Amino acid sequence: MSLFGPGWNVLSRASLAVVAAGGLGALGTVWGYWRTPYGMRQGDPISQPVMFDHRHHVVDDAIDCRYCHATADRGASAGIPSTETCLNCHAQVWNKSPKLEPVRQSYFTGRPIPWVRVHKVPDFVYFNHAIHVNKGIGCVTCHGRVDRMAAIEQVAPLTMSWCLDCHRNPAPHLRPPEQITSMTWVPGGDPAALSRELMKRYDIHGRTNCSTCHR
Amino acid sequence: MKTLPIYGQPPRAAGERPLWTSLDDLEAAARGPGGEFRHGAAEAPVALGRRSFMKLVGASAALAGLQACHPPREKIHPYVKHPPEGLPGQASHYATALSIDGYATGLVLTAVDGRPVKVEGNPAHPSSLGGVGVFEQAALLDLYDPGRAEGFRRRGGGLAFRTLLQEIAALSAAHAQDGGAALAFLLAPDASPLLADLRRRLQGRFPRARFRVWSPIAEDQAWEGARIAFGRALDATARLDRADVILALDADFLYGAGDALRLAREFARRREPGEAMNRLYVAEPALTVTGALADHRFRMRGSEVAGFARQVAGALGAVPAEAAMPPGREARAVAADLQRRRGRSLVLCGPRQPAAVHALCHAMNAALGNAGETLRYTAPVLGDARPDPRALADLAREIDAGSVRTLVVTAWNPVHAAPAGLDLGARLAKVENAIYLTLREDETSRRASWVLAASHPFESWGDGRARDGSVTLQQPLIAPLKESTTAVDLLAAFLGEGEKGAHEHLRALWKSRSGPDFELALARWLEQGLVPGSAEPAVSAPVKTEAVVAAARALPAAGPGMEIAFAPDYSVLDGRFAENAWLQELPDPVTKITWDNAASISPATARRLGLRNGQRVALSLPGRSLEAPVWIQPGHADEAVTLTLGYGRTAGGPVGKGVGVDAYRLRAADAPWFERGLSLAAAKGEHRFAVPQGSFSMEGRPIALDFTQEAWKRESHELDELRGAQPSLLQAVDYSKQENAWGMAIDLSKCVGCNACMVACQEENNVPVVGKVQVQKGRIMHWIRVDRYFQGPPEDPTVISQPLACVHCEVAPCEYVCPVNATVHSDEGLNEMVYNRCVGTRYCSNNCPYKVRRFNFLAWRGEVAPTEKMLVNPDVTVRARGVMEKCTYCVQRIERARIDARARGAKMGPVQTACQQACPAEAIVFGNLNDPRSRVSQAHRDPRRYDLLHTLGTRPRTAYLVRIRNPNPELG
Amino acid sequence: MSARTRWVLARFGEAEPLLAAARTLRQAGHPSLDIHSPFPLPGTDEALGLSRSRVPLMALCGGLAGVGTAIAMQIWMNAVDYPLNVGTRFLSGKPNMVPVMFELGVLLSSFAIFFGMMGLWGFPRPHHPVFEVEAFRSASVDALWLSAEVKAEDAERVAQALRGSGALEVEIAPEVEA
Amino acid sequence: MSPPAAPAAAARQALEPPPLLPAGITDRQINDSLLDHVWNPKRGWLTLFAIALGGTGLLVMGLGVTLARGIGMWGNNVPVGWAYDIINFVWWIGIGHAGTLISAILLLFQQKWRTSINRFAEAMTIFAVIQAALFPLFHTGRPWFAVYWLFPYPSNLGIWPNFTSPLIWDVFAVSTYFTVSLLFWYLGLIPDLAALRDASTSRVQRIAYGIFALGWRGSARHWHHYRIGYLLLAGLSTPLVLSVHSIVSFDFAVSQLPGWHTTIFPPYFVAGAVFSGFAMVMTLMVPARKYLGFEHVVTERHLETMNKVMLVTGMMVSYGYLMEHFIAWYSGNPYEKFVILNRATGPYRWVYYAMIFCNVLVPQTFWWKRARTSIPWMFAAALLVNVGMWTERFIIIVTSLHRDFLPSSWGMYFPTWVDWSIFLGTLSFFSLLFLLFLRFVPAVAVTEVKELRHELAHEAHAGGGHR
Repeated sequence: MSLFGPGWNVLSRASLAVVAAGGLGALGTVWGYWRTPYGMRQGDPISQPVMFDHRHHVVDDAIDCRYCHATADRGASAGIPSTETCLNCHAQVWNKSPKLEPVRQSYFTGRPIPWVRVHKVPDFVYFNHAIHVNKGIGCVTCHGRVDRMAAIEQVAPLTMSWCLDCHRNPAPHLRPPEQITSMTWVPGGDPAALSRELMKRYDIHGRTNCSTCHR
Repeated sequence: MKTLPIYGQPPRAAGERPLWTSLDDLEAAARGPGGEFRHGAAEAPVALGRRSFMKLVGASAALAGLQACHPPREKIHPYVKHPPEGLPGQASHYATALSIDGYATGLVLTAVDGRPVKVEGNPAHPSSLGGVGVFEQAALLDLYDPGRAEGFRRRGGGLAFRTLLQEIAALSAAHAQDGGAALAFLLAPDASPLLADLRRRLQGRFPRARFRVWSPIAEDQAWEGARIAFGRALDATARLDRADVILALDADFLYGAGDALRLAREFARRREPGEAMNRLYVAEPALTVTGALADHRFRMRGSEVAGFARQVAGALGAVPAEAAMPPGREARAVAADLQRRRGRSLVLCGPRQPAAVHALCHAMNAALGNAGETLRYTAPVLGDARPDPRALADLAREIDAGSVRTLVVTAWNPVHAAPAGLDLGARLAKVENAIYLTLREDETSRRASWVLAASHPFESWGDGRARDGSVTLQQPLIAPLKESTTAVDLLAAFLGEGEKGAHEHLRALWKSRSGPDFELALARWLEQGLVPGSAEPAVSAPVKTEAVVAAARALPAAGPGMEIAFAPDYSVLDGRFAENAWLQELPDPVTKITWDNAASISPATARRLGLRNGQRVALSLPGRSLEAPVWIQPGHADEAVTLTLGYGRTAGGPVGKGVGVDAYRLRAADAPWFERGLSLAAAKGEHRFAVPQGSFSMEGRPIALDFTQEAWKRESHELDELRGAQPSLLQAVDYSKQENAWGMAIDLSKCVGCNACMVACQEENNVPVVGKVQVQKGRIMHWIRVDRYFQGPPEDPTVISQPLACVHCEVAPCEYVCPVNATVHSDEGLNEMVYNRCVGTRYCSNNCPYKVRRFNFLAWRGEVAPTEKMLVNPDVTVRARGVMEKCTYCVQRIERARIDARARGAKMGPVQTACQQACPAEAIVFGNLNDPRSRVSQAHRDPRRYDLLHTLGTRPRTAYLVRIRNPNPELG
Repeated sequence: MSARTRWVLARFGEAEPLLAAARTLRQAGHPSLDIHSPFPLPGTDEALGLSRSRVPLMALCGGLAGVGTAIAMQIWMNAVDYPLNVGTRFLSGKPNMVPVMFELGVLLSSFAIFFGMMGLWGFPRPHHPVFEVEAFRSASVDALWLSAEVKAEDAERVAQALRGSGALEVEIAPEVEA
Repeated sequence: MSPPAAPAAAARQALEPPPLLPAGITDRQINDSLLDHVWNPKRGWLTLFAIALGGTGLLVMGLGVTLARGIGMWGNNVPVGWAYDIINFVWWIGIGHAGTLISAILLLFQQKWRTSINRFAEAMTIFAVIQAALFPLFHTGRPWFAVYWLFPYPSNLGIWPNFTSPLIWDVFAVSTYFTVSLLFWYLGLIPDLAALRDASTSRVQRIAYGIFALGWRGSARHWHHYRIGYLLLAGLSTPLVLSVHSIVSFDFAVSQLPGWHTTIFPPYFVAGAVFSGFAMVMTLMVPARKYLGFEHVVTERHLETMNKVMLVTGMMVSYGYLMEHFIAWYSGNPYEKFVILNRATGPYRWVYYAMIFCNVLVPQTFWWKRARTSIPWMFAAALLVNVGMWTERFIIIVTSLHRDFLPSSWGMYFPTWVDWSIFLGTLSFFSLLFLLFLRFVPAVAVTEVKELRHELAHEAHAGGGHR
């Protein structure tokens, strides 16, 4: 009499299928993970040592981005405001608010406020704010609607392919110089024509050389 | 608050709060324990340095703790108060100076976030002209050396700075009683007017104190020679731009501190073929950088140079027959050549030659009417700070006589560098208060009862004078990283003015010497890095022939027997750079040896004694002997041994300790440079040198090409087969549409082989040091190397050196073999190396015919001290283990220039690579080949242009210009 | 088919009678016959009237698929999606595409053959009624077997017929509950 | 055909080679004798296994150290960027060629003698390729990236592998070669596994082999597809074998380095591969047939035939050397000329002369029947050829690299203990796998031998004397 009952046929085929599926599935998961917003740390509001609310400052007070991020249009880094900058206003307003205690502390002790970094490109990537801002890329394009964020979160995936998409075809992302910091601007009239015109005005050549970002 | 004036940004007239308040704070702050800062206000440039260092640490920590799916979020530490100048990560430049053995070289330092990260020459400065040497550049590594001396201690006990000042004040008060009878100073040579002023005032307070200046590589015999010839000590400054024919008697004037950078520039400018080309004769014992460039090189032992000088002098009729010698064929030819160019010729004499030879040279130059033309005589710029060869002996005598109770030593490491036999160490230990100011713990600090850590020049206020007397104010780029003080403060402390601080003293002195608006003037001086019109005025002095004759006749005749010659080392000078890993790993420009010195001998001598390369030999002189490995050096004089100073350190840090052999143990006080009666016996054992260059012969391949003027006229067409397009299956990419097509040209005629480019590149591109063992394994990391080839007979070879970095082939063999596209071409023709994509198959290196690619075989930066992290150039990725790297044409500078320009909506300006910027000889030209007017495209069109390994059809973007020699037909 | 079937097995010493028996059974209208041997036996295809194998066709398809993929992949990746200048060698329709084309072709073709056969055989199939006969174990060692799946009621008759046609041993496989 | 005249027959009898199988052997006997080593493990197997296991530890350690500290633990440097890593890679992949070649090409040419050795050789192929496959990965500076960046998958970097690089071709060639060899091997194995299943006495073995036999019933329908499928795989494998080593040779031929940049490389590498492959088969088969008692299926004649093949391929390789030297001289290319001179007179000349001795001189002895049939000598010769082929790769890789165009960048290579332990480690790992094979799998294609017996019987019956 034989070793394997009729059930074995199904069993053996099923188990083979499972093994194959499992292997592929594992690979797929790893591959897919880095394409999820979670994998890229998007949509994850970060709580900061000071409960700073962009909504309030941007919308209610209508403070321009560059008031605090002062070097965005001049330097490689947009610049995190110094304690001094906060106190420019908060020496007068809310100068007793317990929420601002850490700020005052930092000012008087001379110890910086340890903000938590939200947007991070790898160390071997040389991103420069100045060139992007001066060539018509708006803050909102990469950082999203900070005017709607209680706590700042990463919006764009910040992957190389994401950078490349824009570097290969910058036109649709361009905006006039005066609209760089606007959160709400949308191209009026014929967007295509506008972006063509801006491409010319800014004299833009999307560069995809490795050394454009890696040095 | 206002800050240091940025180089190239002339300060506006006064009006704002004076510059100084903040800097006073800075000074004061530096005084606190460990240069710690009490309040944010003082954190002008310094705090940034400390910050970014904090950030670095934070980052590495973050990387270390890689948990879960995500690394922990980094922290950002913004300023509490915004620094007035510069943007975060933006480089700013400051002019300052660095004095090596007395003479200052004007420098421009690049600082990022308050960290000095790059040293460059100051184009406005007479002794730099924009070029910079290996020592000035490598000094930056010393600044960040974690092994630097720290704090102050007396007999082992630590002292706070203020206590120290009080103690010294008390000490000096005690000495003031008897006018300083028991007080002695042993100072380093320094032309600083501030130090001179302090010395003057000290002399006033302590009339009986003895001031001695000493250096192991002093040029005292030059002044003595001048004294013979002119009756007083004078400095002689050469003007090579005016000299058509140059005779260098054991003078290696193209390398080292002092005037070498200017001389190299002036010399190189006259090396292009044609009527204006100069001719160089060199008579010397060992092959030197200068000798390698000679059109005619006469090989002779050091003691025979005098004889040759007398021959030439005789042939020139510069001195009467009794002082001269019957000229040989060579001397006659040289003399005739010099004679033909009266007033446009030059006879130079090296510091190692006896005074009488210097005197002879003065006589010859006078006879040739060169004085005032190609030679400029000035009062000694060092003034009374001229080193005295007898200093140590006298000091020793005094100590023995017990007449020294307090000895202040600012001279570099006298215990180590003292002549053999003179046991200064033991004597120093006998001095009650031996106060030693030093950058590092060393042989001397072991014996001194007081050890004071010295601030690095880049950390401290001061001033200095160039070889021609021009004054540069030395300003700090960063507060002292270690608790330390300066020579100024130390001397001032003896005047009871220690608290004032070097900065106040400097201001006080220069206020007294400046016009009305001192603040603005000072700001301008600091901005330009030069006090205009402060050069020493030229003097004219008649030669006292009879004195010269007498001296010349007194010269000992060259006798038989082996001779030893000592020389400052090309890498560690007299040993003060022995702790500098960059310089230790820098191949000697002549021998290409790294991490070592050797007893160089000629092939003939080696044959006679049956010695092999690397064999250990016992060098013995009466009463002294030393074991050293032999290096057989083509072009070395026969029957002579050359040993360089500064190695074989017994104390100090991990870098220099126990590397090489200590030549000072053989060096006699009365014969500091040459000595007869050397006996040389083979000893047991073989020494393995670490020599990165594989072979010194070109194997008959067209690699580094040279022609004589004559040959060039006839055979220039021979180059046609070494340039131009070649048939290829691939259709060439058209770069002409691009805004830029980057290219480089290296002029072998100009290159003096001084290695400045190598250090510049190392500093700019974060090139790691790998250590002796790894160099032996063939893993040296320099992106640009200087190949040195010998041609002709090994006894008297012609020498040619060829700087070689990645040549950025348009048809790059490295690129198509990379499996992951980690090295590809940019639209502007750069051969890009993408570290973060590289998986390290090393295929590119195998397929690179120039072998200019470097691989991170191990984690070269395994454990770096926090301070060393501050040295990193933030614009260049620090490469990981297992990654290939190579010259990028300084792409970070290109992109920086592009972004800065385009962000302003401007066209992109010219870009300089680090090697080009450093090169004192202007041998390296870089730029845009699409611009027909750029210097580089002119060079590419030059008839002397050829492509290295052209037959491979790689179409390199770096072109070479053949070297032209200008031999004298009469000697041909 | 709804009707229950039984498996009749017959062991033969020589090939000829076996094949003959097979032919006669087929003519007798028993389509589902099979011959079992430890090594490929000549003449079985004809005796059982098997049509040409489809394996070569599968191989061809697999191969073509592989080559196609290779061409598309290389051109798209190196010439379309991210064209890079690697030492002036731009990849598109150049001979340096051939190696990958070939390798991928061979790979997919081999997969087609192997897994194709697995499919045709319905492998893995550890259970089969013929295994119920202990003696059948010799089929993979040195014996030649004829197996016939017939309606249950015909089983005995077929067995008889086989005994008559020179079979050394005839058995009817016992039934098992699925 | 009509019976020939007596003298002619006698003459033919004289010329008749010794038989491939002993006369009168039955399938049952074949079955039992060839499967015996699976039922009753041979003495000393465990000892050998333990030794191999220990040696494999070396490999693990070597690779571990390399991963932890970096390639710097090896002797590699600039200019010698590749050394033991790639030498071993090429050597192993070369060895891996005999298997598929024997089973595939000889099958296509209907060489009956292959049946006794092909299973053996195929196993060797697979195990050798496993060794080889280690190096393309571990020779990289950052294997943790190489392991997936070398494959064309859509990453969010948006960048792809470079298909002009021979290394990428390598990746495809080696992985394809391994997969196809494995399928080929397993397909051939199925009927034998069935035989094992049915002939085995213990239930465990029956279940185990039963599972791997996948339910093979030796059915005519199985054989129907099997015959053509097996033939097709063989047909595919043949060009595959040639392509794989051609592509490996491209790693060198496509480069610009004198001593590498040569058009003769592909054929010359393939010949070398077959040469070394056969040498390795001999090295393993000679002791194995004694150990397993296979003298009756792996006969003198098999060994002699293989020695003939070694002689032929040896001559091809020698021709390759000759050509290299000739072209170096004839091309007038000074760099090429220098490389050849440097091989013969440079610091590594002793390796060069070892290579000439082992690969050119040693095989020449096989002109003599006594050498071809002497068991000890053929074993020694095979060993020497293995050594020789390794030194050949050393010569090609190291001596070409260490002195190339610019004398200033010349250097020397010296292996470190890590280099050695990795090399010896692969040897052990190879033996380990091989011992497992000898223990659990029929080392000779039983089914094919039975088939062969029938064919021979049939021919004999048909009266045809021609084998």
